[in-house]
Amino acid sequence: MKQLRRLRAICVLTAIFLWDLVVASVSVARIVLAPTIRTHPAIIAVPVSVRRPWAVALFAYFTSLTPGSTCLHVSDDRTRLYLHILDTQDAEASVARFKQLYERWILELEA
Amino acid sequence: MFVILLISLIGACVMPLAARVIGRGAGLVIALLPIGLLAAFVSMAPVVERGWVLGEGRNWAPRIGLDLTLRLDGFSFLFCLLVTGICALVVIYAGGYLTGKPRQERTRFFTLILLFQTAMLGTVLAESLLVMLLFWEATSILSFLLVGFDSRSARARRAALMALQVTAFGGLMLLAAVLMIGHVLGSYSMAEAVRQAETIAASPLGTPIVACILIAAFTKSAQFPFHFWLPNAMQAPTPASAYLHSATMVKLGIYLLARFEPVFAATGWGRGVVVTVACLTMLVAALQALRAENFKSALAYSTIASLGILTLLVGLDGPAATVAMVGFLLAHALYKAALFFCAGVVLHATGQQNLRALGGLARVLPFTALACVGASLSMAGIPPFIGFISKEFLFEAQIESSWETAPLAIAVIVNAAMVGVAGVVTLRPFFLGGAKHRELRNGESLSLVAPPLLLAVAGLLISLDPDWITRVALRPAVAAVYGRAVDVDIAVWHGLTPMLMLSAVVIGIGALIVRYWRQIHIRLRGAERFDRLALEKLWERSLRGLMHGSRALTGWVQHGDLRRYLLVVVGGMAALIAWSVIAAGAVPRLPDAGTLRLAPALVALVGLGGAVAATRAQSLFTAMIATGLTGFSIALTFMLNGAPDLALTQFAVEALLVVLLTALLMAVPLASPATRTPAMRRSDAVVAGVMALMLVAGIVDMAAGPQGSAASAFYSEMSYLGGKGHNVVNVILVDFRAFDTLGETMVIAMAAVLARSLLMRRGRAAQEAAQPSVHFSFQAFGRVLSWTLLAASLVILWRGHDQPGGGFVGGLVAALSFALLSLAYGVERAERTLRAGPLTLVGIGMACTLASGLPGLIAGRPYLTHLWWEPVWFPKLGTTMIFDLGVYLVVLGAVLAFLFGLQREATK
Amino acid sequence: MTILYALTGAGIIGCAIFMILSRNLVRMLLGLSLLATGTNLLLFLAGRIGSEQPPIIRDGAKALGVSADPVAQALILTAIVIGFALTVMLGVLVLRAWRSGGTVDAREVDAAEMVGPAQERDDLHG
Amino acid sequence: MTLTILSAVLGLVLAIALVLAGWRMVRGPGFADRVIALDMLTAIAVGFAALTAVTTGRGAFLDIALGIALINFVATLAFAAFLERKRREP
Amino acid sequence: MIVVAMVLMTLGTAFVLAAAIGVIRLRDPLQRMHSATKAGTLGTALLILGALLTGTIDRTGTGLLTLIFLLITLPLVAQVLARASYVSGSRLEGIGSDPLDGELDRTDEMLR
Amino acid sequence: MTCMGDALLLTLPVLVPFLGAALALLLRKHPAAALMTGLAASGFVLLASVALLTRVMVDPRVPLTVFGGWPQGFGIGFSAALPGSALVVVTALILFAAAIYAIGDIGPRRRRGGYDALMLAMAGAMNGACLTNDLFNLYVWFELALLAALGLLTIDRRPAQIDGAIRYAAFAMLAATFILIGVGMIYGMTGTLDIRTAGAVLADSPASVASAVAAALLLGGLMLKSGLAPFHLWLPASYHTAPTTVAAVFAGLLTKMGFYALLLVMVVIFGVGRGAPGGAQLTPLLGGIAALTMLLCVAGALGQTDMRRILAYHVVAQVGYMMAALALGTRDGVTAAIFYMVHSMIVQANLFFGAGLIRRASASWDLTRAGGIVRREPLFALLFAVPVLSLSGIPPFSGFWAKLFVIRESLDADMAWLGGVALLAGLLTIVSMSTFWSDACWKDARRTSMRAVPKSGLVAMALLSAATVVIGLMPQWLWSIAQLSARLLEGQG
Ligand code: NA
Ligand code: NA
Repeated sequence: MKQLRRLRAICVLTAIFLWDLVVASVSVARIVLAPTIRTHPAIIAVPVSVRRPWAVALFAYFTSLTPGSTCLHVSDDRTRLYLHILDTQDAEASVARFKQLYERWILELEA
Repeated sequence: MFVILLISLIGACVMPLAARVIGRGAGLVIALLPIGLLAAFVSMAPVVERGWVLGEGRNWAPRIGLDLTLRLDGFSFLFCLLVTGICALVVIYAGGYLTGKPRQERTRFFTLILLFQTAMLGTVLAESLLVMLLFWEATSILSFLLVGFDSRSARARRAALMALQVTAFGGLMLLAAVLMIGHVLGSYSMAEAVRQAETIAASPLGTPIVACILIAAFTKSAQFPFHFWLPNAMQAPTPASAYLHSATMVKLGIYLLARFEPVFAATGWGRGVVVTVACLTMLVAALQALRAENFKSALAYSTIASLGILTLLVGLDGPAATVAMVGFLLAHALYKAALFFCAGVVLHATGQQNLRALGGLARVLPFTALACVGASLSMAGIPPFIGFISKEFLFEAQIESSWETAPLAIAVIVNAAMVGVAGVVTLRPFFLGGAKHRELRNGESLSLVAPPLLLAVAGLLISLDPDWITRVALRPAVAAVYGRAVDVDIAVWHGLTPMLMLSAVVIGIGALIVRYWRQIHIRLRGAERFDRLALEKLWERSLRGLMHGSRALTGWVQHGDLRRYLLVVVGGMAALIAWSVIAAGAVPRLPDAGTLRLAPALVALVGLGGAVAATRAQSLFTAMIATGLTGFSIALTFMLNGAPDLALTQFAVEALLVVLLTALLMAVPLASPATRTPAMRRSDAVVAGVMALMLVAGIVDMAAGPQGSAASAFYSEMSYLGGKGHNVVNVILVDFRAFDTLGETMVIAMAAVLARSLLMRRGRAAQEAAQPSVHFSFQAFGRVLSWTLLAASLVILWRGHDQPGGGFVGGLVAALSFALLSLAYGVERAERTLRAGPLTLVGIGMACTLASGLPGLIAGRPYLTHLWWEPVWFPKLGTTMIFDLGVYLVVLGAVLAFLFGLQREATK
Repeated sequence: MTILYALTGAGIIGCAIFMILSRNLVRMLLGLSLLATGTNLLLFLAGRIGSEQPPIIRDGAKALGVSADPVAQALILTAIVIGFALTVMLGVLVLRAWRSGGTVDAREVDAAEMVGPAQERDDLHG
Repeated sequence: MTLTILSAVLGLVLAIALVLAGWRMVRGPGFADRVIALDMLTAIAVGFAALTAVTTGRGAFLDIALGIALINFVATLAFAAFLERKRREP
Repeated sequence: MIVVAMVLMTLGTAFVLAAAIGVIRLRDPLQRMHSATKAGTLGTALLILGALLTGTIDRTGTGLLTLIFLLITLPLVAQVLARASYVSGSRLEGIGSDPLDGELDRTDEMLR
Repeated sequence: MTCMGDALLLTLPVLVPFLGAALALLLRKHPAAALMTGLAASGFVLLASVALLTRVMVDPRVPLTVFGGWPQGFGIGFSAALPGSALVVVTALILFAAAIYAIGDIGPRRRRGGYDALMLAMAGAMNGACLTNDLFNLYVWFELALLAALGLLTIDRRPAQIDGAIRYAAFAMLAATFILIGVGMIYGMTGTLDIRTAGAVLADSPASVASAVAAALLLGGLMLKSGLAPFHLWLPASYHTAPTTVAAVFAGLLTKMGFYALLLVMVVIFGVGRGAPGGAQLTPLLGGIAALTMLLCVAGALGQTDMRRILAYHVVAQVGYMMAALALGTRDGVTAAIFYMVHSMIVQANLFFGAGLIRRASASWDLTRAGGIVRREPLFALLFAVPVLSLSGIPPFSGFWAKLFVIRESLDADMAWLGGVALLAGLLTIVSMSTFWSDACWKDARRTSMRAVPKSGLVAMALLSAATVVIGLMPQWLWSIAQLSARLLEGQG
């Protein structure tokens, strides 16, 4: 049962990964090709719930795909991710999205 | 004669050993050798007497034109008698003279003297000019060793070097002359040269030949302006001076001149030069002889004067001159050797050489005084000594020759001076000045006084009964030199002749000189401008100038600035190409334009742009990135033109360069302030641009030429059928041209050895380096990625024979996998993962590569003939795989040697 | 294309020479790396260009059809690796020079040109 | 045929991308800009490999594509590591 | 099928070009990094996919491996490059507050 | 002798050193074992090379092997045409002597640094260059020799060595570039890398810009390798920093390897002396290069007091003589060049050996501080006199004949001026070397305590001195080999 849950998590993550990749690329392309470059970059800290190192790495990994976000740094105690966001208006919303979209499934894997 | 030479040579090596065993009497025992040789020559007298020429030839190196031919004619015979006879006396004398010296030194001295005897005999017996040259040079070297015998003395060494350098200069001139004669005549025979004197003189090389011969002779015989080495050579032990620097070696120049008289006579100017040089020499030498302060140098200058007279006689035409030359040669050898012996005894006894400090020795050295008197009378030309006869001949020759009175006048003056010197060196030390020396260091002994006495007596006996020597030695010698028999009539009394008158005048003036020597001497010494005539200062100054000039030149050329060195190279190369192209006179061709493919063109231009940017980059990092851009674009270019293997390798190399060079850049400062002035940069740019243009011209012209390679066609055909591989490039690398790859593998291996010896090794770093600070994710994924790369490298290695890949790229990718580990976790971790040392990998790889060729060799085929096995359970197995595996291991090990070392150094 | 590539290769070599003439040893090193690159491009032209087909025999075929010249490629492959080894080796030398003298300026790296008693102290080895 | 033409055109586009990336590599201004542009080259090179594979019909070029992906990735990481470490020195 | 292939290839190339333009146009290294890694890599992936779909190449496995490897390494490269840019003191345009300040050492002056 | 025997004989001079190098590398932690490996491999190579030479002399058919068993011209071939096989013997002799000398000169620390492997690799490279028929293969051997040389040069890690190595490497990499482009152009023009075939093709085609450029590139590149002025600057800036054994091997082998290749390329490919298109235009230039080298480098030697630097300059000056012989453009000129090369290899190595022993005895490389050898080590002084006299061109040593041939052939080729320059340089050499010997051996030692020279050094010197004397006494033997070589080179054997 646990294996099955994990399999499902992996599938979901892969799907999210591919989808996010396309979205990220398209949005970057849109920004780039716009007549004037208008970005609102920010660095934000994301608290991490997963504990295992590989899980943290996986979380960091997925956050680096989403539209214009990249994990800059993982705090030494692995409790926070620091992300660079290419174009964001609302940092809080972004954090929530990461936790909701990825961390949930990674927790599933970690379990 | 070979036998004689051989005996002489072997004897020279063996006999002196007696000096190790025997103390005092050693000289007498050793003298048996020259005496025996003398006897051997005397036994040939009947042959020579008849005017026959004894010839002997051995093939030595006929293809070189070198035949070991010897010839004994009258002139050689005379020299042989002198060389062996005086050698015997010298050896006996040295036996006494050297008592008190260590045995080892005595042995050395005797060896050198006897070797010298051999060399002299060889020189005068040689018929082939090349053989003569060999022995001639040997005399120079032995003279060098003898002059510098007392090598502790700086003066002796300086004198020896001077003698060597002057005579070696002459030797080279002789070499040139001999080779030119050989070129003109096609033969190195001396007889031939004499016979074809006219041909030689008339050839375009005539002038240089004669000039070279004259210089060679003048240096050897210490003629002006090369005379200065001889007085310095008196640093040699006295027996050696007596032998080399008066009796024999210095006469070789005369020998050479006499032999080649027909040749220089055939030119319009030869005689003139010889006579002029002789006269100058005589004057200078006479003057210096009067100025000389000590015994030996007075004798040395008088020797130079005598050599001048001999040269003069060779230069004069007519038979009388020849007769006089031969006669004087003999007379001089006898009395001058004797005088040197006497000087030696005095020096040995008193340790004092200064003529003004010596006096009254006749009482303590009676026999020496006696010998000295005898020899001096001969030198002064007082009848009935042999010197008188030779002087008569001299004046006769001058009167009979076609020359005007100037040489005659000079000869008179010089001879008068000789009388004076003879008187002085006899009277002052032995008879005048009271008893200055009561205590002697060494007294007379039989071996010390017998030789000079014998010589003095010989001088007297010969002149009293000249028949035998005339018949046996003089007449044949004259005949040999003059080319035909000349009636030689030697007698003390010829009646009242003009020659007698001249002799009387000479003796008269000489007597005056003896009387007023002190005044003349002091006066002349005071006149320092005469010092300059010695010319040794000039020689030394020019040598020093040469050294300084060389140093300055070298400093200018070898300035140490690497940039200018390389500029010379690149500029020189560009000039070389330009010369080559212009001189070849070919017109550049253009290849077919073909179609322009835009994308590849753009890619190539990006590469060029990267290179340009690299030259302009301020920071080294930027320069490196720009360089990388170029490498990358060229890799793409390879790929776009059907060269996937090249592309892959180039990409791998670029990546590894990044890994390795960033380690270097980690250590050094990145900012690179300008090291060149704008003007330098401009000139560098011009040179680089010209070089590039030259290359474009060549490459474009090449590409326009016909195409088609038989090798390519063969490889395309045989790669699969013969090499069992689809990837032709790889089959070339591991099979067709595997030997290149083998060599290249060795190159990489040696680079690894260098890296390992220059860079820090594991365990040398005191503490474990801290974990590198990298992104957490990098460390999380690093290991798995590294294993991925390693696996990929094995796949690349395995598939290489049929698809792009192979040992090289495989090894590079494997190295990258370790690079990844070291970047993520530090170099310690990467090294631990490898377990074996990089050099061990390299060694194993080398062994694999080398061994893969052996089965073929064992199977009786050439090395690196690959064997294949196609079992049912596996596609194919071949020794190429072992080969490629070896390459893989070497590349991996080598890159890791660099990687680990550089990273350790960088993080230190 | 040949002319363009010839110009590119020679141009790279020209730039490389310009860098080699610099007195900064690292710059010189990069120049030598460039030099190898340019040389390889020129060598590539020796085999002529024209086909994009790699010299790899197609599956099932016994011989190579029209393709780029394999010999030139094999030579360049060797040259690339040798050039790499040389470049890296020079890098090691430069690093050592920096470690011992604290400079990468060729004018100050001149121990070899200074001969004499000064350098004799440290060069006796058993 | 259309495929060949398309490949040529796409190749040109890739070449232009190469020019742009090259420009950034050379101009900087920071080391980081240059390294990032360098990483961009990987994508371009792999793209070229794929296009060449299409025009020649040879899979060998896809092998190269994989090789490039594997190899250049390490170069980027090495540069990144360099930037990380070099900062500690003045 | 061939049409799909051609479309994918064109689209991929377009992405690569867009990424290159982004590398030129965006204002700081971190922003350029987003463009270079994400758009660039996606473009390449599409290009490979298109090439595989043309049917002229018999190396589907290799192509897919390349694709997967590229996609897997992409976020990693992005993270590492981002951190390297940050610590090497790159100018960050338009960043208000920086929570990383004090957490991660950063060169004061941009390495250039 | 069978074909199999030929293949083996031709392979051994390269294979044995390489196998030895691999073994020495694996054994590097055990200096004694590495030493034995080096010694055994060198000795074995000497035997093998003598066997090869004997085979060549006995049977007029030139032995040939094509590695991989491919037809001639399609694989890399080794052939023992005469100059090559004679040089292999000399190389082996020098390396064997060096291996003996190294017993007393190369300590465990250097051996752990890979000395033996490097030296053997260099031996293999030299032999490969002498035997190969393939132009690119020649390039590979040059690179191998370079890498091995750099490794040996820097084995003590002293700053001077590093600096010397950088200078050396910079020049060598330029040289490699020139040579490589030249080789590539030859391939591009002729479609072959086989030296003889390429020469034949070029001889049949008209002069072109490409062939002119290629000729100049190869000439310039090989001039760099052989240290011909004005491209010699690297050599006096690097040789003297190496350990004695290494410097001796460099002096004996490296520049000669370059010159041999120069000879090969100029004569066989560009037909210098045959008036073939391609290289003919360079012939007049060669004389100037030779003259410049001789005079400039002898002057360099005169301006120094450091023994190693003096000798380094002489190394280059001697190459000038060889170049002079080649510049004559006649077959006898080539013969003289080959003779000179063999003579010079032995003598130069020996001189460095001697300098090393003097340094050992007097603890200084500086001539002004050396001295006292004659009294302390008479045997050594005698042995050392042999190369000194030979270099000075004094009979009956090899150098006399070597110089004589150069001058004689210059007369026969109507280039007497070149012979005159050789003569002048010869005089300066005598001045330099007589001062050298006198200062180093003859004068009194500055210091009272002198160390004894190792026996191994004397044995090595005796070996080479004996060779010098034998050549001097039997010049025809070597001359015949050289003459035959020249004929073979010009393709008339
Ligand atoms: Na006469
Ligand atoms: Na007269």
